[in-house]
Amino acid sequence: MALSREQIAMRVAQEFKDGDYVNLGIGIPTLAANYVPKDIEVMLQSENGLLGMGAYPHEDEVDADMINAGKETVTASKGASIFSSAESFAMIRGGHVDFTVLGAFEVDVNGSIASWMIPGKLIKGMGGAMDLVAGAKNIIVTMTHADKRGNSKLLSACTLPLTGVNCITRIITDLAVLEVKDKAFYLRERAPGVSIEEIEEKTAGKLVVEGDIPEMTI
Amino acid sequence: MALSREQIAMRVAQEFKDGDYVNLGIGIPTLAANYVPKDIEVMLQSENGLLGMGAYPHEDEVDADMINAGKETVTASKGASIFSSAESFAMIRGGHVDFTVLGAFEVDVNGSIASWMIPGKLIKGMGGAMDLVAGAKNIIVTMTHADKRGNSKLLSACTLPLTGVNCITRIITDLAVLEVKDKAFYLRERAPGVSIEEIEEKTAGKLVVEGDIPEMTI
Amino acid sequence: MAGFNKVVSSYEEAMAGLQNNMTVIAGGFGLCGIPEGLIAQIKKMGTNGLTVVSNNCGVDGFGLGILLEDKQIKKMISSYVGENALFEQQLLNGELEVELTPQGTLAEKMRAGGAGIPAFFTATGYGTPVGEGKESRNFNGRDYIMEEAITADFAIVKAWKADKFGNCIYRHTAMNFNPMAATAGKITVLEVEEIVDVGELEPSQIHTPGIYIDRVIQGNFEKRIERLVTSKGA
Amino acid sequence: MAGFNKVVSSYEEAMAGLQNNMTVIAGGFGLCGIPEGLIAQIKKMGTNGLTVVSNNCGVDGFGLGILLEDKQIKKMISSYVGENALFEQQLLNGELEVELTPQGTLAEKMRAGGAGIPAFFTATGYGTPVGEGKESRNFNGRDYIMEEAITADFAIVKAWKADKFGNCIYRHTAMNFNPMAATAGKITVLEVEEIVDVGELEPSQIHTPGIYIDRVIQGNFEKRIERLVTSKGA
Repeated sequence: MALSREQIAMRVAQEFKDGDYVNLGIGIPTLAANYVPKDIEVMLQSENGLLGMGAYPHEDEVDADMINAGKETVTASKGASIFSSAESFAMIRGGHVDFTVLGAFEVDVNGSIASWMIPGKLIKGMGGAMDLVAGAKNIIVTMTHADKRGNSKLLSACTLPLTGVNCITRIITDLAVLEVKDKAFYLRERAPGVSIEEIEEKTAGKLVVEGDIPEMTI
Repeated sequence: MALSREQIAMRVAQEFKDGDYVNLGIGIPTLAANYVPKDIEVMLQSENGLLGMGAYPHEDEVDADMINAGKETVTASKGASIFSSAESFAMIRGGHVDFTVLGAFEVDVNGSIASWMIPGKLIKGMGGAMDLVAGAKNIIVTMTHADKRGNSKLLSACTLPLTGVNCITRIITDLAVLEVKDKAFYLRERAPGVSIEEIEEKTAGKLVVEGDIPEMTI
Repeated sequence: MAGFNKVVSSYEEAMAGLQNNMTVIAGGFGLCGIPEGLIAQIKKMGTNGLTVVSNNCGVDGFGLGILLEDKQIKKMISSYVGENALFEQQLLNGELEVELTPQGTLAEKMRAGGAGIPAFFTATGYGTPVGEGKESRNFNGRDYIMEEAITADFAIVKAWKADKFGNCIYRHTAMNFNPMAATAGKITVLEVEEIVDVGELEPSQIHTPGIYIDRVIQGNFEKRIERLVTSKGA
Repeated sequence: MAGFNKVVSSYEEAMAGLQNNMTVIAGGFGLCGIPEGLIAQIKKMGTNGLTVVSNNCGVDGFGLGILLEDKQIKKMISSYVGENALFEQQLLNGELEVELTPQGTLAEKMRAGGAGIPAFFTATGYGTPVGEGKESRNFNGRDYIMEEAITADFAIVKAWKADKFGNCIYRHTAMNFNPMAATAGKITVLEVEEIVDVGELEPSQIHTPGIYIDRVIQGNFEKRIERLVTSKGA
């Protein structure tokens, strides 16, 4: 069965290694912070200038001067550092952030991603997404495998305006974990109870299935 | 009579305006700090990362972690700020320092300056001089008008490797104050008792003498 | 002798010289760390045709959003806009122009403007609409685009504490774009919560040295919260 | 689980992985703010063929100067050298290569290296020997040259206080090149005067966030003074 948002977030959290600096986009990526394995530590970077993002504040801790990149009130964890936007993106652009997790409208077999603009709809802007996909060492895209009408989001070539080119190597959807390389999606894991046939059917870009494809353990 | 080093420094200090941020090179420029008029305030920038350089320390104030760009022990004045070398040169390169005063081997009618390298002698490096001449809003060169053998240092074209091109607008020597424009040195003031003829004789580049040339008041 | 005393006593004085069709860089991220009183003064002055460079354009009725009410803004250079219905309406009507710029590129363009760097290369935006019409170049096997610096006639900046020299520190994540904005204005105006005595700020802990600051004014801040989220329980 | 604990207990561990012919960026200005113990460890290791990027090369017998004694340095990238007779001798003998770089350009090249900016334009050095062979370009009526970023296999950095995460602050003008050096190493090693508890450093006052730091070691510093100048009298 397709994973829930929380289950996708759980699977994402399994990717983290002890000592990783991680930037989590809005939505499912942010949920991953709740499922970091107990035996490792990761530190969250928020691109408005906070390394060591903590939990949401209790009511008596709320401070208008302490927000995250989603403009939500937040706290700083012990050992956090705070700095300017230029420093924050020096960190991101310079490849010092180990992991970025973000959502997308489309990803293609070249590792290109479209996530910020749908022509004909109002354009709100890319925020830090273009910098993040250009800068992080490892990028994970989380999204549903297909849209609500069943159209695949894993394409031969993105149709929407791009956020970045040749930068995505790993995708975690409600149906599967896939690696992007050699102009194809390599199926690595499938959601419990989801068949390879269903994944093939919902993947428009070239899909490679090699050997046994294990089910994810959530 | 030709000015002494101290007198050149006194004349330099007359150029400063209240509220100027000033970077002073090693030698005569540094002496100018002693002659800032009593009715104005200037703040000294030292390019190793100190804005608000104070006096040399008393013996019991000496701190190895507090030095100036000449690597001398120094103090910070009240209201000083300390920052990285990148920030310091952002300040310089970005045109935020009002005045730079530095020495030179040669200056020419194009406002180009040679101050860091004499071929055949050991090359020690340009330090921050190239950044300073490229960045400051106003640059004053202080030097003797001619070298020890009587050869002019104010030339049609510099012969030594350059520190910067088209950047010098004002020169204060032991004989005169000159402005550099329209491919000529414009004589503005002469040292007390120094004749225009002597200045003409010791200026190899084109010299323009317009109207009365007052004597400097030191 | 004024020396380095940059404190002004009125908002009129703080924003004196601002004229129609000028470019203004504003610090802040969303509603966090914005120079509230300086924005209000621009509204009061009615200056229009402005190009405003800021990561966002506030919300309806607060922050830079209030400058939309009388159509004072001609063009926004931002990374993320549209928290705000009036913005959307003016954009669709063609009354407002937007130049979307990636957040990190925007921060770096401001820093470059203040630091005398006219242009730099970044991988951000290569191969996307942001890279269209810009020079691209390969360094060490990777493709980059050239981005040019941004400077402005005025920079309006918000800090926590400043001395009269303009030396200042920012509080928590209200720092954001303010340090770069401060360096990139021909005239930089700083609005602060508190003016402290010269010497009170530790020299090596000053975020923005006073050399970048032309005017300092003490303000009163509402500090509206855009998205209040709290943890429940202990 | 090591988490973010970057503290190592020996200099061997601190400089593990340094090999012949690598590039090393070192913080410091003259003898001020130099990682004394890390430099001594490089001497002890006898690693040679090194390219060293640092504003200066120390003096005879102290600072980076000690790496000249056994000819460990192949090339220096600096703005000012020659406080030091051994340096001069090796330079004249052709045993040592020097790439002179203006001080501000050197600082910016390190920052760019750490910030993922492969190249930038600066007016510094245009029309001089520094600009020879480099691309030049006119922006808004002024000529600039293109300078490329510097990165290194190792960066060795000196700070005052750090926590085990590598968050650190510098003391007075011992900051200098250290913050940029810290960002530009594939492996960055930080030698500090004092290791403090996590949480002791105020987040917004941290000069270099721990994300740039790979290893932290507590050192003992001689802090030799290069030019002692004092004021007489009261």
